[in-house]
Amino acid sequence: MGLVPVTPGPSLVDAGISPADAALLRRLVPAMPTAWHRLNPLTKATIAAGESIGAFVLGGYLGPLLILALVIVPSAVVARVAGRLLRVSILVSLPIAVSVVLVTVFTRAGPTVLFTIGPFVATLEGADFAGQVLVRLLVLATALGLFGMTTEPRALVFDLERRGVSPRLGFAAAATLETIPAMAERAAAIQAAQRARGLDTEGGIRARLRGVLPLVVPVVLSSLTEVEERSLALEVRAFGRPGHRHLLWTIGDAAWERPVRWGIVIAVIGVGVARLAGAWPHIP
Amino acid sequence: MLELRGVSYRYPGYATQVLRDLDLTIADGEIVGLVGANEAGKSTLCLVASGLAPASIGGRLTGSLLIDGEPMTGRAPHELAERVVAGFQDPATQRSGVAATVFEEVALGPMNLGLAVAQTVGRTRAALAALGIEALAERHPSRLSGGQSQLVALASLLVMRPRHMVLDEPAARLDPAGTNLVAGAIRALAATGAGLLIAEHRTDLLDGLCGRIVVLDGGCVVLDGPAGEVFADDRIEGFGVEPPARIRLARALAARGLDPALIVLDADATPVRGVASPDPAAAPSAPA
Amino acid sequence: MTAIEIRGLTHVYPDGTRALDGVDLVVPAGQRLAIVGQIGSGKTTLVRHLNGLLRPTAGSVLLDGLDVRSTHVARLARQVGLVFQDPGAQIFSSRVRAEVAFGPRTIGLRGAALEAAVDGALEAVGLTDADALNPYDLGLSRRKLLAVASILAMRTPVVVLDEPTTGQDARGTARIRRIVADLAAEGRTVITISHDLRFVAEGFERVAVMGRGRVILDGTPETVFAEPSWPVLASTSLEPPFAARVGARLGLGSTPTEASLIEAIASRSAEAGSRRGSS
Amino acid sequence: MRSGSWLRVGLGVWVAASVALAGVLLTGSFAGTVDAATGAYTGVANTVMLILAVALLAGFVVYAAVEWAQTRSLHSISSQFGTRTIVLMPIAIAINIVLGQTVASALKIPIYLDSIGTILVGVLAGPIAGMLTGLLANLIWTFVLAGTPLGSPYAWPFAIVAAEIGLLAGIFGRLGFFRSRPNTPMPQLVAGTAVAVLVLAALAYWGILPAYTKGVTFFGDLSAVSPFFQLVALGIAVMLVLAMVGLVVIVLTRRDLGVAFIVVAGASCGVVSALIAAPIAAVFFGGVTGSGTDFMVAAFQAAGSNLHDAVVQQSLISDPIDKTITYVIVFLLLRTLSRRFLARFPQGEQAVGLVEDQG
Repeated sequence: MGLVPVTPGPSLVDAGISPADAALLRRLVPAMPTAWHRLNPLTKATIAAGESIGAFVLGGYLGPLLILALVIVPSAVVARVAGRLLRVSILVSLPIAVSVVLVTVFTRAGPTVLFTIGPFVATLEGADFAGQVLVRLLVLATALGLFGMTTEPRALVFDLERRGVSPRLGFAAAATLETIPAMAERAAAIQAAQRARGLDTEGGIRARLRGVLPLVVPVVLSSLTEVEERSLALEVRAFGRPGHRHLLWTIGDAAWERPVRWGIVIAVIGVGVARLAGAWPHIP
Repeated sequence: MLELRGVSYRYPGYATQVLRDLDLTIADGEIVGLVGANEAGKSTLCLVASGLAPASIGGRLTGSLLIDGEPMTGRAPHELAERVVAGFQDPATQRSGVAATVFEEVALGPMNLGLAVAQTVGRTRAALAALGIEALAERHPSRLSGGQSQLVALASLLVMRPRHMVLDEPAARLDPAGTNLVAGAIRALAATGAGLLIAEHRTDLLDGLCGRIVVLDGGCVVLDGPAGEVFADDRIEGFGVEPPARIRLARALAARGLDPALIVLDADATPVRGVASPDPAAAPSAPA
Repeated sequence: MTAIEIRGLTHVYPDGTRALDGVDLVVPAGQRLAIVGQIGSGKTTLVRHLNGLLRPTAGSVLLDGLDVRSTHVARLARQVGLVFQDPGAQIFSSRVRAEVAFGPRTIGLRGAALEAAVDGALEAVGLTDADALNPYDLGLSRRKLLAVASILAMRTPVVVLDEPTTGQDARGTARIRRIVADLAAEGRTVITISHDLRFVAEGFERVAVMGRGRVILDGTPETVFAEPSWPVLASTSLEPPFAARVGARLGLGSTPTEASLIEAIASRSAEAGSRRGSS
Repeated sequence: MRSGSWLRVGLGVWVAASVALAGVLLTGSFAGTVDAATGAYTGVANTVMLILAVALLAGFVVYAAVEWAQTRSLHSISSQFGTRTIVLMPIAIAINIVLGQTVASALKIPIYLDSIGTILVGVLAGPIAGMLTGLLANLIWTFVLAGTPLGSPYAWPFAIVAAEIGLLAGIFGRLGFFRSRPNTPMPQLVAGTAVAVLVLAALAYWGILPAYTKGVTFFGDLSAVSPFFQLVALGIAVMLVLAMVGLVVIVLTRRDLGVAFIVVAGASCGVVSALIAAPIAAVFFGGVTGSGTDFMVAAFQAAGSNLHDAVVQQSLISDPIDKTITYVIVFLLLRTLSRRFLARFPQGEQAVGLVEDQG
């Protein structure tokens, strides 16, 4: 499905723009090396959401594995990120996978016993349930990982804005990218400042409890100061003006992508309702 | 023309008036320096003169802000954006945080105004050229020096084509290299014909750049006149304002009974060699 | 009192940047030292080694002969007080007085001694009558003075001030100059990082110029700001103080402060006057 | 409100009610009985709570859609979102992610503390802003941060829980639960604390304990319940009593009745969040979150609860603690804030009770 050719590049209104400016605007568009990258961000988001919800709705092994084999892997190959995607997805889902195995295999009541270690009894039903959850987690991690690696968040935000989502919500989403690393730096700097005033952060629980407010309060207070200054700087640049904005660049949306998006949504809801109503055949 | 008539202001949630019955006029293209001790009301005056107080911050304003004779009361901040803009100290918080290139950062204002792409691109190019930072167009806004970031912030204001710009200590957090960059940029802004109100402690930066200096104390304008006169006025030290180096040195020389003309500085406050060298022949008749 | 010895100090950050590259610096107790240099020359990294916030990659830092690495950070805070550049990084109390009391209370002061330390610090920075206010109702300049007070109250033998004069008006800078003088008078070591070279020339007896992680020039303001040193200053994008430039232009030798400049002119004129009188 | 808005609100409420009814009928939750075979307690409470949350969201979406149809804009919603609130959102989300992890790792106890920012937005900017920030926070944590080390592909299913947390915080903020009440006179202090303890006891008795004692009243016949659960119920009861005694001591020593209000608000938000989060965790992740609480789920399952109940039982312990601590932190934060900030947020002054004459 991901191999269909995509219309050429972003749509540029060439009315009254010099060739040099048009070239500059094209350079602003994030690099999109492969056909998969050039898909419209909303399409890639719908595919990622469809894959992950589909895996949960289908349940069992066959459904999620089919999604993985027939959709995610080929798309990752087309997008030339297959290797990195696998590594990152495994890394991200490892902690939760270990917990799943420990919790479900050993605690799920079931007749067939595989083996026992001390008080814990490993049952086949437990292993089966754990297996299903693991497969679902893998689909979730790879689907979203593929989306993250092939889509610039700003491209998604601008695309949603073009479709009518208010630019202010788009701002809140896009601004998070720079805010989080800055917040991490600020928390580290504040912890250093408080340790410089004798605050002991490695001691017992009482010492650590005493360390919570001297860390949390400055982080929040300095963030609120930043909110104040950022708001004024944005207001001065007409941020508050309601109404449509002409964006410098947007990602093209091919004619066939809209039906594909709606198709995915309808398919997932269909299977979900069928499953709830019990009409869906039980596949392993 | 930007006018403040009989302006008093207090912040929301507070009873104390921070500005008290203050009048100030800034003609088109005029460069006015605003000086005064800390907490004399400089930042508040900048917020009121740019309309952000009360339009964005709230609080209580009596008197009125007029631009070209038109009262701005009740206007939303974005309606003021094409008339008067404000710049602040910290380059980091003046970045939108959503642009991946300097070009898109500067273009944010015109885009918010709803301009067509061609117009936005044209204005952005002009603003970058006016401040001489075309080379930074495709750099990431968060990976610049303090001085460069401040120039990008000033360009992001200039691109709104405002008739007046209010700058609250634009060079306060910069190192000497950054400060020089911003001082040069301010001269470039002045050349574009926009009226400038610049709040700054270091009077040396304002000396030679501003036609007029306004001194603020306790929320009132206590001195307002040509830069040469105000800086030479002995009362300004009482208002917590330190005169520029040339005046300090002249006074120190006079206090030692020496001729103040022994040190002559040219326009941009660099000492001129030779003229003041105390060569016995050329030395004026120093008092015995 | 505490003497500081820094031998061959090198520090490489996790991301590979070599912030310090073999710094040697001995600071006798009671000395007023200013560290100058462009952003990124390693100034802040260096001072963060004094109170153990950063550990050396190579070389050593000794406080009174005791290696900093062997002492716990919380205890080092009793010896080296560090005032950060951004006051927002520290303030968390809802009252000025409580903020100043945090440092001394953490290192164990209680009761009358604590109150005396707090009062003394508030007095030094001129915030005595503002002690019931919320720190964020003070302007940025007084918030910076509050951060200084919260370190002064800990009465540490070594006090480090990172860019104390940024955002201060004339009165604020004068007050900080007085604090530096008072601390030195009590025999405590005062180290500052500053871009304000006039404040450095007037308030400090020794200037260490840093460039790319090394001390590239070290001496009194007279030697460091004299014309022969200007190329070294330029290499770390520093401009000598205004008075030094005027003095050099008038061929009066090294005049780092305005007072020394006036003095030089006065003596030059007196000399000219006497020569004309005798000819 | 103008006639148009009555129509919107009416439609929104009607849709919410119908979705709730359909949800309950579909899952047959009201017939909640003790499962005869394993004696497990069919978690009536949590499925009802989840249905209510979904209904609320559906009602909100319909309200917005009708307003869009009427006025081609979402003014009544977007007007709540001044520039300041919009700028606060990414910072609140960053606070959730960064501060939550730093403090949790500093305290080294398995609590999440990842809703400090959302609660702050709710209290300062109002219920709808809080709800939307909660929703956006989790969606952004998954979609916008996908591919970055900070991103978490498992955050988005809990978006609805975060929305509920923001909404409740906004409501409690508007009702003044976050107000500090310094040196309240002694009689009021005692009365207030007594009421708080009673409310907490009721909340524990009807909200938390039923999940552990299999619907048997505390003083009733305990023999039918497996000894493990008796122990757990006893443990929780002791913990709750200790918490209440601690609360009384703190309130009396600090003479600030506000502490009582905030603990009640925090605990109730904790219970509601636990009930909503439990089914989601069970369905999507088999009750596993990868954090320390997984071992509790395992222990409950080992003691005979089915997956759903085990997750409910676990979250009814960890969520109330986590949310109460978060509410207390936000309460102490607001007490430190100067009016300079509070006055500039739509609900800032109201939340902390500083409403001065603006005139």
